[in-house]
Amino acid sequence: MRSGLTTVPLDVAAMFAAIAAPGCGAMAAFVGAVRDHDDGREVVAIDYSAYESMAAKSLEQIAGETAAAAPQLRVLLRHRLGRLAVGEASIAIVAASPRRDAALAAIRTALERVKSEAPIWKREIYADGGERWREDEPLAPA
Amino acid sequence: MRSGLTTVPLDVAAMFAAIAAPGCGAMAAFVGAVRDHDDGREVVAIDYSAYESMAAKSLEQIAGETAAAAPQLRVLLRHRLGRLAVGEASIAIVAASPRRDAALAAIRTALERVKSEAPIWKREIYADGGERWREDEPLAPA
Amino acid sequence: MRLLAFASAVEALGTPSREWQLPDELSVGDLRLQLAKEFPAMAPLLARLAIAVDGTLATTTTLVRDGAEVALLPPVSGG
Amino acid sequence: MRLLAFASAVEALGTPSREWQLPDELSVGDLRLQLAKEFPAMAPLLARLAIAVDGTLATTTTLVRDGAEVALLPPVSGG
Repeated sequence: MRSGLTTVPLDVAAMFAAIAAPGCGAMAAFVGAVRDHDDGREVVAIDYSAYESMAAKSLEQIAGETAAAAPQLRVLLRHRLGRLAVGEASIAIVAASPRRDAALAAIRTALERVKSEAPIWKREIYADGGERWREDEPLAPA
Repeated sequence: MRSGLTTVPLDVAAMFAAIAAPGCGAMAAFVGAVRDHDDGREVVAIDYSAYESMAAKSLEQIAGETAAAAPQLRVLLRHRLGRLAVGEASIAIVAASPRRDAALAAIRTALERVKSEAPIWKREIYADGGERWREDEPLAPA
Repeated sequence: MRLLAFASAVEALGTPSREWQLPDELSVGDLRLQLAKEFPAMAPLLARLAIAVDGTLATTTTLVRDGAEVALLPPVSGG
Repeated sequence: MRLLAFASAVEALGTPSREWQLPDELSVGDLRLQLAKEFPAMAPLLARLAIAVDGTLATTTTLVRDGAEVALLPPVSGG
């Protein structure tokens, strides 16, 4: 399994299995899911879209560079696109390492980088019928 | 699903499902698995044992107190006992929160507390036929 | 060049993708000025837009060749 | 009282669990002295052992009543 984009539901167990290694006793995961509210408005779904070719490269680069930060650290990072209902996962990041600190730091680092470096956008769909692009972070160079 | 001890394989996906909530967009997990080596010796399995009544209470208390640290934070924490082969998970901690920082901090906090507060021991079984209790952390009051 | 727009830039450009013929090779800085002229709805967005040329984030001095893929990228919100 | 041992304390006590009759209610501090006397194999471990009384970590002054469950707890290694 490679880091990148997908339109099907994210499977954290499969991602853990893909990075498990006999020398890695520590595994960490972060999963971002659609919340039912934002800024006080009730959210019913989010449409995720991306500049797909660039975002795919960006996710692979972030996973690769994050993994390179510590010996034997393994990182896998997948982002889902399309319309997601409340509770569905939009992003899953998993890391495996001989050391728990490295695994925990990796998921945080990768998440922060995705949020500013990957050309991915969400459009929130509200219960009141409104919709809105969220454009939060100026795109940063990798 | 409650925090505590189990003798059957840990299921992170089921634990995520158990703490998911429509208001919680951030979920984090830590999984500790049996490594194939320790201090340069090849490990083939680990026997986990516990002072079960006290450890069960301790895990529930750690999960509850960790969750109380932030609004809407939910934490579930399960430790497996018995003989585990290399790669099998001994502990799984999951957290869900409206905020990613709270979810990530929770799994780290709960993990550190388990390692010093829960009366649980591992006995490493080595490839060379030897065995050894690991007695690493003086038991700390909750 | 091929012009790609994303998120709120799609509405400003009126389409997610279009060909755009410009006389010469030009810098991304000059391209921004041309965009504001040709697509007035884009003008208020421009200060917030990042621009990628052939899939790589560009600076003001990056050159845009004929046939390049130029992407207009509002602030992002993945994760 | 019921004496429970875990990890390396099992070998030192010779069993994971046994009844142990002591004349009177005593403090955990005094209990440690009695343990060293009655189970010499336990003596070298005692400085590293935590002791729980009825499932709660005890201090030197905690009183051990007749019928209490007293657990001998080496440094732990869960996780």
